[in-house]
Amino acid sequence: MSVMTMVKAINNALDIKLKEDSTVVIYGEDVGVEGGVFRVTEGLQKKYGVERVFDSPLAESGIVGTALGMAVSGLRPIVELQFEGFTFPAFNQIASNVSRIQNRSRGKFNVPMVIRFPYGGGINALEHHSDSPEALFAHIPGLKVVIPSTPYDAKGLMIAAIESNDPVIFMEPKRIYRAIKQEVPSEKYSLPLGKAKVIQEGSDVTVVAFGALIRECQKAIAMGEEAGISVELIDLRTIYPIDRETIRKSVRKTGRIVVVAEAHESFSVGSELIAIANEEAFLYLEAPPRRVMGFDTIVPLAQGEHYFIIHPDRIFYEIEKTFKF
Amino acid sequence: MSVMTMVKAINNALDIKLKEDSTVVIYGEDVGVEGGVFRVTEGLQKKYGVERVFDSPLAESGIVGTALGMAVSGLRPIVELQFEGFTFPAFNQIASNVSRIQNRSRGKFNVPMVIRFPYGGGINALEHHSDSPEALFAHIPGLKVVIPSTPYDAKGLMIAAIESNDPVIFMEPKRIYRAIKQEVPSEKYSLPLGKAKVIQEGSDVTVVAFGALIRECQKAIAMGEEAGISVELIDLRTIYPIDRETIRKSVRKTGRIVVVAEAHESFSVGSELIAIANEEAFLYLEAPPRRVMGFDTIVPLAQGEHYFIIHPDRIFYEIEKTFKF
Amino acid sequence: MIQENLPAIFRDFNPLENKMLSLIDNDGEVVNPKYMPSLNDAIVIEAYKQMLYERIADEMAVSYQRQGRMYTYTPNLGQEAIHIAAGMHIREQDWLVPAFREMGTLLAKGVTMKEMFLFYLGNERGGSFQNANHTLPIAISIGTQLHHATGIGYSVKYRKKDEAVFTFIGDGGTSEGDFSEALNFAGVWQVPVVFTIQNNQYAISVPVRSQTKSINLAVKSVAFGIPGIKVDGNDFFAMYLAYQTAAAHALAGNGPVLIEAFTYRLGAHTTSDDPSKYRKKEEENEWGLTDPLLRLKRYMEKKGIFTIDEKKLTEEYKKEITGQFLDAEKNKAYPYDDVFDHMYTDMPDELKRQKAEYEEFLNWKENRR
Amino acid sequence: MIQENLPAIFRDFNPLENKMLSLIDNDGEVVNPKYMPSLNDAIVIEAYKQMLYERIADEMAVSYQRQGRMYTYTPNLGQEAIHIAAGMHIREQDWLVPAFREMGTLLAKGVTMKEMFLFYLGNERGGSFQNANHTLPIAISIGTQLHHATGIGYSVKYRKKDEAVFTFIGDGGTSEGDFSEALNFAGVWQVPVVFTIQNNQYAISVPVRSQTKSINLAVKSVAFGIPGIKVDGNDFFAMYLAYQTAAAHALAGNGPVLIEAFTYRLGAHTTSDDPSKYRKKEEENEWGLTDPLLRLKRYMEKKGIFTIDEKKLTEEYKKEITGQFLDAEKNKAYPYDDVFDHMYTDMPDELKRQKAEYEEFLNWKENRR
Ligand SMILES: Cc1ncc(C[n+]2csc(CCOP(=O)(O)OP(=O)(O)O)c2C)c(N)n1
Ligand SMILES: Cc1ncc(C[n+]2csc(CCOP(=O)(O)OP(=O)(O)O)c2C)c(N)n1
Ligand SMILES: [Mg+2]
Ligand SMILES: [Mg+2]
Repeated sequence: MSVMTMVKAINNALDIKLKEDSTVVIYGEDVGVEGGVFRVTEGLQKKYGVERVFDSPLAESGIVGTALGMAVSGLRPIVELQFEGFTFPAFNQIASNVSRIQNRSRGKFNVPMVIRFPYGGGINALEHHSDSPEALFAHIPGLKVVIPSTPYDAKGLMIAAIESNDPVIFMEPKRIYRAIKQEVPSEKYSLPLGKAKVIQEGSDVTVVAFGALIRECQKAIAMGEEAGISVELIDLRTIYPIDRETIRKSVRKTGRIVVVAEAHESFSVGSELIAIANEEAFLYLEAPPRRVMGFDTIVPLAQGEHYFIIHPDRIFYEIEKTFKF
Repeated sequence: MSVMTMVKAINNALDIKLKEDSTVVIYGEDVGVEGGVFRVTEGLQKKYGVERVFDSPLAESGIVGTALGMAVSGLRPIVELQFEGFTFPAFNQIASNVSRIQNRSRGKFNVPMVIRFPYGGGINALEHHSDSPEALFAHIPGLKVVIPSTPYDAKGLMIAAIESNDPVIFMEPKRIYRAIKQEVPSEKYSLPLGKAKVIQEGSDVTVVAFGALIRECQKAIAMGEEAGISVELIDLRTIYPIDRETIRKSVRKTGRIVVVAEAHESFSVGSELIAIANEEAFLYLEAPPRRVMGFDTIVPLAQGEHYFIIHPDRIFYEIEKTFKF
Repeated sequence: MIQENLPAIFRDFNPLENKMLSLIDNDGEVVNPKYMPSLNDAIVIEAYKQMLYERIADEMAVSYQRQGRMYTYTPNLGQEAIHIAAGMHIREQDWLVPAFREMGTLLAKGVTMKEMFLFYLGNERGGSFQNANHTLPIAISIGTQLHHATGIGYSVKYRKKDEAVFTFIGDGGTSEGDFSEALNFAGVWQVPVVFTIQNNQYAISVPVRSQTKSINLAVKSVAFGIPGIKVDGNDFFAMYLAYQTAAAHALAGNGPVLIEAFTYRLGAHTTSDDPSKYRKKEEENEWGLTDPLLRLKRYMEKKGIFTIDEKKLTEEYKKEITGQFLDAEKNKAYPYDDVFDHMYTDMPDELKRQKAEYEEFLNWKENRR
Repeated sequence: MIQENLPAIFRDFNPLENKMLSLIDNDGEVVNPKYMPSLNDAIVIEAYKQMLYERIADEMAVSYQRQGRMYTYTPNLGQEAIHIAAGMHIREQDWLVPAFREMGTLLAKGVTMKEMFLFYLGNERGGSFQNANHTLPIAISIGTQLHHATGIGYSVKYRKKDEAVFTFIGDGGTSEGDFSEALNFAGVWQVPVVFTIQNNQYAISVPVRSQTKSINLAVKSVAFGIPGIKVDGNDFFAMYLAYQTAAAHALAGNGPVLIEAFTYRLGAHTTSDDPSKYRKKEEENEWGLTDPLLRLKRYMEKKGIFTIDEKKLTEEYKKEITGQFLDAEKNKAYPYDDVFDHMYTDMPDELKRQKAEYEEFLNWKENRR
C-alpha cells in the first residue's frame, strides 16, 4: 500500500505490466525522456530502455496505426495521445481499423492495444485541451471505452485494459490527475471492464457519472443529504460496453435518474443512459430522467469555462428538481 | 417540373448554385470528368470548367481542410467525400477546425461550406461503404447535419445547405439515390434546415426516421394500418440542430415513440430522440420509447447484411409491441 | 543517397534523375544485361505460370461478376508481374500487408481463389485469409495499411525475428497523409519493410499528374530518408531484381525501401467502373503493348524456354478455378452468429442482449407465417 | 530542380546537397556578399526594433505567467529573425495562417499585444485577432493550418487577387500527414503559398533526429515537386532574402515555396515545460551565440548604424506593453453570451433552450444566496 495520485497509479500499472510482460511497449509524443507532459510515463524509459518506452514522430494516425500493426503481430502496445483533442488525426485508424481488424479477419487477428489520453476540462487550458469526446468512441463498435475516477480504479482498470485482447480507449480525467490521493495496493490487481460501481447506495434518485465528475457529484450529494434526499451514485467506469444491469437495478429502485457528464449533451452518454433507463425501467420512472451536461458549444477558454464546467450546485439543483417532480 | 431521382435532384441543386453564384466551387475525388462514382456531379465540369468543378488529390483531410481555407476567404466550396467510411481521414479537420473557426475567431470568419457524401447500407457493398455515422457528426458542436429522404427534399435542402453561412454535413442515403423518382420543380427553392417534417399524421404511435428508412417505415405503417394502428411519421430531415418542437408535439399526442435508423444503436440518434421524448413529454408517455436500429456490430458484408438492415416487418413488429404495451 | 550500404541499383537508377529500372523491352529483348538476374529456367517458367493463373482467375472473376453471380470486383489485369515477383520473395514467415489490387501476391502467400471469391460474394470468411500465414486482410481505407506494415516491422525488429514485411499502395494512395507518415516512421525506426507503390497511372478516373507535382513517385522517399527506386512494373525481371534487392536490404537490418512499380491498369477500376469515360482507347492500346505476360513470353520464346502448352494449361486453370468458384458459391451462407461473434474476444452483455432481442423478432416472424 | 524560372538561391542552396543559406555570421560579419540584400539603413534599424519589441513582449509574457497573472504561454525567444523578416513581406492584403509560435509576424499583421495577452488570459476575443486583416487565429491542432493556407491560396488564385499566403509549422509538425498533404495539394494547384518550417530543433522534448530520417526538412519539398530551401533562421538577412524571393515567386504565379528556417527555441516549449529534462545547458549556450538579435546588432555596430538607444527603447516598450497587459487584464471578463453567440450565424433553438435552462439555474442560484 502506498498513497498515490492517479498519475502515479497509472504509472504503477504500466510499470507492473512492462516488468512482467516483455511484449508490452509504450510510445507516443514525449513519453520517453520527458515522461509525458503529465508525467504518467515518468521513469519508465530509464527502467525499461528506449526499445520499450520511446518517443514517436509527431503524428497521431501513425502512432495508432503502427500500434495496430504491433498488436496483430505479437506485441501489446500502449500508446499515449497527448490530449483528447489530438485523438482526431487518429480517428480513421481507430474507427476503420483498430475496432475492425478482429471482425474483418474473423478472429484470425486480435488487437490487444490500449490508446490512453487525458481528457476533460477544468484546468484553464487552451482549445482542444478541455474536451470530453467519450461518446464518439463509444458509438464505434469494436472498442471498449474506459474512464477511471480514482487512483485505485485507474490502476486496476489499466491493468485490465492492457490484459484485454480487445482494443481499449482509456480516457484519463486530467483534472483529477493529482487532485485525489488514495491508498493503492502495490501489487497487481485488476478491475473488470464493463462493470459499473455503486459508489453509494440511496433510495430517492440515481445519479450516474464517471471520471472527474464523481467528486463533484459527491459534493452535490452531500448538499442533497442536508435537504433530505437519498442519492444512489453510480460510477460508470466503462462507457462501452455499458453496464445496463447496474443502471436497471438502481433506477427500478429509485425511479429517478440524473446523468452528470461534461460532454456536449446532444448525442451523448447522457442520451444513451436515458434511453437505457426507459428500456430497462420504464414503469418505474417517477420523474423525467435528466441530463446535467455541457452545452452544445465549444468549451470556452479559461475566463468562460466556469459556465460550461459542471459544478456541485448545478448537480444539486437538478437532483432536487428531479426529486421534487 | 420534371421527374428526378435523388442523384438528379442534387445535381440540379448544384447546377443552379454554380450558375447563380460564382463563388461556388465543387471538388473531391473523381467529381470532375467522371462526375462522381454515383454521378451526382455529372456534366458540371463540362458546364462550369475545371476551375470550378475539379478532381483533387486523393486525401480527405486535404479536401476538407483546403475547403475551409476557401470558405474563410470568400468562396462557397462544396466537397464530396466518396463514401461515408472515407470521412474519417477528414475527421480532425471537421471536428477541430470546420466546426470551430467561427467560434475561435468570434465571428470574424464564417464557414459557408458543404461536405457531402453518400452513406448507409443496402447496396451489397464492401466494408466502409454501408455505414451510418450521423451521430458522430451530430455530437460535434458547430456543425449542421442534414439528411434528405426524397429527391424533392434533397434539392431544397441542398440549396439551403449551400446558402447556409455555417458548415453543413450533407449525408445522402445512397440506397435511394435512384430508387425513388419524383416530380421536382426545375426552379430554385429551399427547405429550412433544422425543421423536421410530419410526413403522415396519426394518433397511436410516433415513428421518427430519416433518409432511406422513411420508405421502409411507410411500408411498416401500411402493415400497421391493417392492424388498426394509426402512426404519425416524422422525417427528421436535419439531425442537428434537431427539431424538438415537432417531436414534442407528436409524442404528447401519441404517447408513444419508435425511432427507426440504421446506425449502431448505442450513443445514437435513437438515444438522443428517446432523451428528448422524456424531456419534452414525460408525463404523456404510455409505453417505453423504442429504438429499431442497427446492432453494435460492423455492418456485415452482402451475405449477412440482411440481418443488419432494418426491414419493414421489424419496424412493424416494434410499432405493434409499443402500441400494445 | 544517404546510406553507404545502399545496393548499386538505387544509385544507378536514381529517381532524382527520373531513371527507371527496366531489364527487358516489349519484345522480350534484354536491354540491361548488367543487371539481368540469372534465374534458372524453372523459375522463369513458374513465374509465367503464376502470372497466367492470376490473369485467368482475374478474367473469370470479372465474368462471374458480369453474370450477376458476384458483387463488385477489383481487377488486376496488367499488374501481374509486380504481384508474382513480389510473391516469389515473400517467404512463409514474411508478412504481407495488402492494399486491394495484388491478388497474385495473396495467392503466393497461400490465399485461395475460393477465399477471394467468397470475399467478393460478400462474406468476411473469404477476406479473412485464414490459411495464409502472416497475411492481413485487404485494406479498403486507402493508406492506412502502411502504418500497420510499419508497426509490424517494429514488432519484428523488436522480437529479433527473421521476417520482412511487404506492403502495397496505389499511386492515388500516395496523396493520403498516412502514406507520408508511415514512410517517415519506417525511416526513423529503420524497420524491415518493403513499400510498393503500384503506379497504374490512375486513381479511378484521376490521372497521376493530378495527384502530385513530384517528378515521379519513387522520389518521395527522399522526404523520409529512405532509399527509393522506380521500376518498370510490367517487366518481370526488373520487378524480380527490385524485390530481391529490397528484401535483402531490409532483412540485413538496413531499413525500409520504397519501390515505385510503374505499370498500367489495363482493366476497369472495379467492375462498376467504365474507363472510357476518362481515358482514350489509344492510350490503353499503347500500354497494351507493354503487357507483362506478353513481354515475358517473348523473352522466353527467344530464349527457347517457352515449353508451356498454354492452351492446355489455361483449360486446366479454368477448370480448377471454376471448382473453387462453385465451392465458394455453395458455401457463401452467412450464419447469423457471424454478425456478432468476432466483434470482441468475449461477447459483451450489450451484444448478447441485442442478439437475443433480434432472435425474439425472428421468432415472431417465424410464427406469423 | 524542376522549375525553369526558379530563382538562383534555390539552385545555389540546394537542400539535396544539404546546403543552408546564411549571409552573416555570429559576429555580424557578412559571409556571403553575393546574396546580401541591399537594404537601406532605416529598414535594418526598423527590423532590429521589431525584433527587440517581440523579445521584450515575450519576456514580459513569460513573467506575467510566472506571477500567476496569465495562463500557460508559448515563448518565441530566439526565433525573432524569422518572424520579423516574414512580417516585413506580408502586406495588408496578404494572408497569414499561423501555427502558434510566430508572435512577431502576428504583430506585424496588426495584432496587438493586448490581444495576445487576452488570449493567454483565456479569452477568445484576444485570439480572434479582430483587427488584423486576412489573419487566421492560432492553430493548435498541429498541421491542420497548412491545408487552410493551401485552400486560401486556391481562393486567391481563383479570384485572381494580388494576395500571397504565408503559413507556418514546426519541425515536429512535418511528421503529421497534413503537412505532406497540404504541400502536395499546393504543388498540384500551383497556389501562391509560402510555407515556413520553423525548425527549432525540438518538438517539446523530442529532437528533430527522432522526427525524421531525411537529411534536412527543406528536402521534403522534393516529394511534392515544389522548390525548397534551408535558411539560417537566426540570420535576419538570410530570412529577409528568403521571404523576398519566395513572395515574388509566389506572386508571379510560379506556385508555392517551402522554407526551412533553421533555428533554436532558446526558451521553454511553454511556461509549463522544463527543458533541462531533455537538453543540455551546453547546447543551449552554444545556440545562444547565434542569437538573432545579437547577430544583427553586431552587424549594425560594425556598419556603424546601430543608432538605437536600446536602454531607452526598452523602457519605452516595457511601458507600452505593460499598458496593454493591464488593459487586457481589466477587460478579460467573459460575458455569458460569448459562450453561445459564435457557434452559428443564427443561434439554433437547441442552443437557445440550453441557454435558457442554464439561466433558470443561475436564477435559482441567485435566489438561494
Ligand atoms: C481513404 C479512402 N478514400 C477513398 C477511397 C475510395 N477509393 C477506392 S479505390 C480509389 C482509387 C485508388 O487509386 P490508387 O491508389 O491509384 O489505387 P488503384 O485503385 O489504382 O489500384 C478510391 C478513391 C478509399 N477506398 N479510401
Ligand atoms: C495534432 C497535435 N498533436 C499534438 C499536439 C501537442 N503539442 C503541442 S506543441 C507540440 C510540439 C510541436 O513541436 P514543433 O512542431 O516542432 O513546434 P514548436 O513547438 O517547436 O514550435 C505538441 C506535440 C498538438 N498541439 N496537436
Ligand atoms: Mg492507381
Ligand atoms: Mg520545434
